[in-house]
Amino acid sequence: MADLNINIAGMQFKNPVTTASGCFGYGEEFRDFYDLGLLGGIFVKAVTGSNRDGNKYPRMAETPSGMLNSVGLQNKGVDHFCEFIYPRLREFNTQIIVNVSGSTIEEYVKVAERINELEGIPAIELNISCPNVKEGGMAFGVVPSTATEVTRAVRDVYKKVLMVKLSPNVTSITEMAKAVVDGGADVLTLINTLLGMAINAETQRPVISTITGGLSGPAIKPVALRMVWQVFKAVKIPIVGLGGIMNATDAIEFMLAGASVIQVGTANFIDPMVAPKIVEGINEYLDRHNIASAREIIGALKVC
Amino acid sequence: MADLNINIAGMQFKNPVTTASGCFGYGEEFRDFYDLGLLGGIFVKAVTGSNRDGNKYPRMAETPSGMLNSVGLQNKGVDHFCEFIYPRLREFNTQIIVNVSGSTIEEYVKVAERINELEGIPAIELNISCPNVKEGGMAFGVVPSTATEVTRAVRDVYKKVLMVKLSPNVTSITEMAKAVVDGGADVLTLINTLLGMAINAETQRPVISTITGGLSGPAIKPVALRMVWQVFKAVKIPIVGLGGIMNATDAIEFMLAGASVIQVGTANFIDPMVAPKIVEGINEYLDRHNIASAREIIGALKVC
Amino acid sequence: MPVILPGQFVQVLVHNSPSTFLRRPFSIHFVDYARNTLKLLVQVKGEGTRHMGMLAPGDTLNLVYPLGNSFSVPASHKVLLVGGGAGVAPLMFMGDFLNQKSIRPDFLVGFRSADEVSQVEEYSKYGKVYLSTDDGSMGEKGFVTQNPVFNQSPLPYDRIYCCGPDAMMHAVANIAAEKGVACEVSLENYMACGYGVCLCCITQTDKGNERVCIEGPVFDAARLKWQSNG
Amino acid sequence: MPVILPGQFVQVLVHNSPSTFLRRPFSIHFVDYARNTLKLLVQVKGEGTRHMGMLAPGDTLNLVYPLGNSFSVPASHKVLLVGGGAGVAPLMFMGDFLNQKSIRPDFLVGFRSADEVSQVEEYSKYGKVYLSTDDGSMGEKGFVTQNPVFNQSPLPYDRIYCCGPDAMMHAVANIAAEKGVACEVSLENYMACGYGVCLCCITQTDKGNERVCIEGPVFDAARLKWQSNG
Ligand SMILES: Cc1cc2nc3c(=O)[nH]c(=O)nc-3n(C[C@H](O)[C@H](O)[C@H](O)COP(=O)(O)OP(=O)(O)OC[C@H]3O[C@@H](n4cnc5c(N)ncnc54)[C@H](O)[C@@H]3O)c2cc1C
Ligand SMILES: Cc1cc2nc3c(=O)[nH]c(=O)nc-3n(C[C@H](O)[C@H](O)[C@H](O)COP(=O)(O)OP(=O)(O)OC[C@H]3O[C@@H](n4cnc5c(N)ncnc54)[C@H](O)[C@@H]3O)c2cc1C
Ligand SMILES: Cc1cc2nc3c(=O)[nH]c(=O)nc-3n(C[C@H](O)[C@H](O)[C@H](O)COP(=O)(O)O)c2cc1C
Ligand SMILES: Cc1cc2nc3c(=O)[nH]c(=O)nc-3n(C[C@H](O)[C@H](O)[C@H](O)COP(=O)(O)O)c2cc1C
Ligand code: FES
Ligand code: FES
Repeated sequence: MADLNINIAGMQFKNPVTTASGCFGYGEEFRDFYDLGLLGGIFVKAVTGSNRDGNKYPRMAETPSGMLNSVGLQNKGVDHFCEFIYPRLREFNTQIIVNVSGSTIEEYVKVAERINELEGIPAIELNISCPNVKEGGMAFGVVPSTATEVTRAVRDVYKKVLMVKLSPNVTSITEMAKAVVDGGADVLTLINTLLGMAINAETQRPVISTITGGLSGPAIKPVALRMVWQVFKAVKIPIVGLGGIMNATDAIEFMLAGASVIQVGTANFIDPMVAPKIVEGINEYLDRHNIASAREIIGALKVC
Repeated sequence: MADLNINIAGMQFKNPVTTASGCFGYGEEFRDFYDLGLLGGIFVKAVTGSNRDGNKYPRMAETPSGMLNSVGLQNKGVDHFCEFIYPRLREFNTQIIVNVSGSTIEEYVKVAERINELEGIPAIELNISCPNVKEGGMAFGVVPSTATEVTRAVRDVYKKVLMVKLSPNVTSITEMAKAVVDGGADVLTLINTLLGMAINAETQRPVISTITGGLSGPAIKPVALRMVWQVFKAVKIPIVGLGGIMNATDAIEFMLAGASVIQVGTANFIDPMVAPKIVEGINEYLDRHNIASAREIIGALKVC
Repeated sequence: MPVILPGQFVQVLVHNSPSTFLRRPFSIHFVDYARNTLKLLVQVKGEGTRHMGMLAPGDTLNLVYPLGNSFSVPASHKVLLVGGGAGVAPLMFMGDFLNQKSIRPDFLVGFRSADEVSQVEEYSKYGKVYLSTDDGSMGEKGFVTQNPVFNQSPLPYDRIYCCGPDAMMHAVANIAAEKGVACEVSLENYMACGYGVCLCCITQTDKGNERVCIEGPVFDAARLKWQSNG
Repeated sequence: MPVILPGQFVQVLVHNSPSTFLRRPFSIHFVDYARNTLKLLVQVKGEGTRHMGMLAPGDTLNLVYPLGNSFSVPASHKVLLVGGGAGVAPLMFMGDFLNQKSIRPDFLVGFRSADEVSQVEEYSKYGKVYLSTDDGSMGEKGFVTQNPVFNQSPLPYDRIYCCGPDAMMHAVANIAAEKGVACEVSLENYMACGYGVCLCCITQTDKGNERVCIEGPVFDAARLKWQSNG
């Protein structure tokens, strides 16, 4: 049994396997499948300043080795979260990180302030990369100066671990990474979805109501790995890596590229048991390769 | 039998189906499979100012619903092309377009000038989007001002149809499109490959020699469709669309999104007969939908 | 097997189909606890269902189940089950379930034409069967909504349970509303997860966006704002 | 069937394997024109070959063939065919081909252990067989390069044809070079297309980068710069 503990920005993860925001609800839905205490952590669904209905149906299209979604941050807002959801989350024996979204800097700040008060929530993940909302969302995540600005504004009010989730829809992911480091981020999460589109040739219409949506799943894994690797070489803060992770081998690839912790997103839809299986698989891999600790493979890619 | 003729920038294509640069050699290899006269056109492998050996082996990695390549523009240079390859291309009864690449503006200009002299080559496709060469290549295709500059420099010396092939590795594809329109492009080709990476977890090494490479195949289709659609709405010049087209349905999706002509790339590796099958399939689709001409579906996506 | 109720569904992992990335949802067609069997009734629509059609006896299938809510238990014995096409799937299970509660429902099933009609004798074990085909090649000609069953006034039912294509369910729900009969429909929205975490499968109801996979697939028709589906 | 020469290969489309996107190359193991059959010898390595292993008699396979060049026709009768693991595949075909030219080659085949050894009697139809296993569980112990065949000086062969893992071919090529015997090797580089258009499969030779799928897979070992392969 290898040592799976990972410590980033002072946060202790019992293993590097967490679940991605928007792909795991508030965790509760998975209690029927397994003990959530098996996970390193859970990134819960985006929370915004107030209630959002999200986008119109249809919100989903299957694509080759992936899917498009345009959920659009549907959630009941931060007040509802604090009052009704937070108390239930506290029961889980794993790290709970809240994904914070918004349309304006004020909204991000408001949500972050509220979450800051919640005991037992050690970190937020600032989602400046959602492609599925008209204003805000991805807009903050594709221009370095605004990314710095929103990060700094949240940094000023948020006292615990500040993670910022980056959009892959940019020319230079390292420039974006540096911009949010400048703004005071403690940890970087990458990547969110790629902006894509699906068309039904028979009806000659877009498949999803918003025409374009966010592409996730194994299709984007090569892009995600590349970005994790580029950012790992460019900045000094820890990386949470994701994008198309379906099994332990994929997870290990992300760690070799530089991720300290990984998130499992779309894979939860294909196999609800996948996350604990990945924990198991990482352990087996480390044992088989005689590696004592998961920490040893972070960024350990051999490139010469 | 529907009318499959497409006319863009004064060039006549007998049908919208062409083959992508780097995925079809110089066409000759496919003569054993079918009559190249069945195609709308052929975009031949990149030609540079002088001989290039390309990158080291391994140059290829399979990925979910796609592949990474890092061929790196291997070719014998424009002199060799004009002397030995061009005469053989002239025998094909289809449009031949030469993909022009380089590391400096001077190199692009030099190659374009030479190709300009060749009778029977109605167009070049300026490749400012190759992710697999150290200098030049993609660098020109991700910064609007340099994209305008290289396009304008080539425009000054090249008198026939100037197509410019864009990189998808940018924050705003419409901005890039407008930049090369400003530079004098007649036609836009999109997209080239997405920059990606593959890792062998067992050996803990990158799979390809260049660490990162270009992602192609169905995995990138949603991104390609989205970019074609965005650019179709943003500029007035015709679009050649590609990225993951495997069959006639895919081709029709690109045309609905705004492509006048489509290119088949990676699919040629899976089925060498795929391009003429797509011509057939487009014809069947048009007949089945009682559409008289392929021109009618260009940009015809219904979005309300 | 766990306790399964009529109206619930399974999520099927389709092996060996390169273009089928997500699981595919199917209503539970029948459950036989004694024999430990669960039946699905699958219509071939695309690649996923085509590959399911290639399964051989003895092959294994990876399922997540039981998912979703279920049809309500009716308070009266006057029940009509309406189904169209592959949408008839859950009716057999519901018929058996009602019989066990000593209710013999009427069935109204619609198909495109005679060669698509199946299992009519099976249904008649559980109740009286009315049949419609679009082309009139068997039973009444026309859509189920044109079946003479609906000409009766007042309708001799206290509750209608309906599943099938959206347009059909909407039309049945409209008739039920007009005639003042309670109606439950089982929706077939596109799903990614099937267990409530992705928020892709929503339908608009009087409570806003609800998840068809968790709050549904069965809804009181009166609560639905149909325009949102598709 | 078209004319096929030993050393040529096929590109196989692997159906129903979601993670196998590209075709998979395999040497042609045997051709029987009379019966119109073509044989492949496939070792299960990953998902593609695992799915090929699940094929049943009568299943169809989509092939592009024949691809690549072939082993040269030797000028003398003193020929050694060396193969290791799945790399033995083309040797059977070459043996038959040589027999038809009235040449009885010697075979030297290497496997990891006795339970991987196959078809030794088959080879002996075409020539004398020397056998090595890494663990000595059958034939000589050690790599093929340690087989006593290579202790002879001078080597009683005018030409060696070799296929197998890169390291093995390189080692055999080195011995051949030392002993002044001409040697041809059949490379197994990663391929995307298999017919010369993608430029992915290159190997460095005295002429620069050559395509293994077109200019190869068979190369005169003396022309190769081995360091480039992997
Ligand atoms: C709760 C639920 C229960 C269902 N029960 C059954 C059942 O008992 N028997 C049965 O045969 N089918 C049932 N379906 C529908 C079934 O899930 C789809 O037919 C199947 O997923 C199609 O998969 P495919 O890969 O073959 O087709 P695809 O290639 O995915 O699609 C083929 C065609 O069918 C359409 N389509 C696919 N899924 C849906 C959908 N959910 N809604 C509307 N159109 C769709 C597509 O737009 C496309 O035109 C149910 C669906 C849901 C949500
Ligand atoms: C010209 C040629 C002829 C061949 N002839 C035969 C033959 O007759 N019989 C036979 O069994 N195999 C042969 N091979 C090898 C065969 O193509 C691979 O084993 C097969 O493609 C693996 O596919 P997969 O999906 O099962 O494995 P993958 O999942 O693709 O790979 C599994 C493992 O095998 C390694 N691997 C896969 N392909 C290659 C390769 N080309 N070179 C080195 N390592 C590789 C991968 O790195 C990985 O570790 C030949 C290859 C070439 C190029
Ligand atoms: C249905 C769905 C909903 C999502 N919602 C959110 C969200 O609310 N906030 C967020 O930061 N990312 C969201 N994402 C993005 C994922 O967290 C993740 O970044 C992305 O899907 C890539 O990882 P994957 O390929 O493992 O799914 C969502 C993704 C999906 C598929
Ligand atoms: C092996 C390979 C070589 C390529 N070489 C070139 C090239 O020389 N010039 C170029 O503009 N694009 C090149 N491309 C990119 C393709 O032309 C095309 O833009 C890309 O592959 C996306 O299309 P596809 O998904 O249909 O393959 C190459 C692609 C591949 C896979
Ligand atoms: S399908 Fe995911 S929430 Fe219903
Ligand atoms: S495999 Fe494509 S050139 Fe050889």
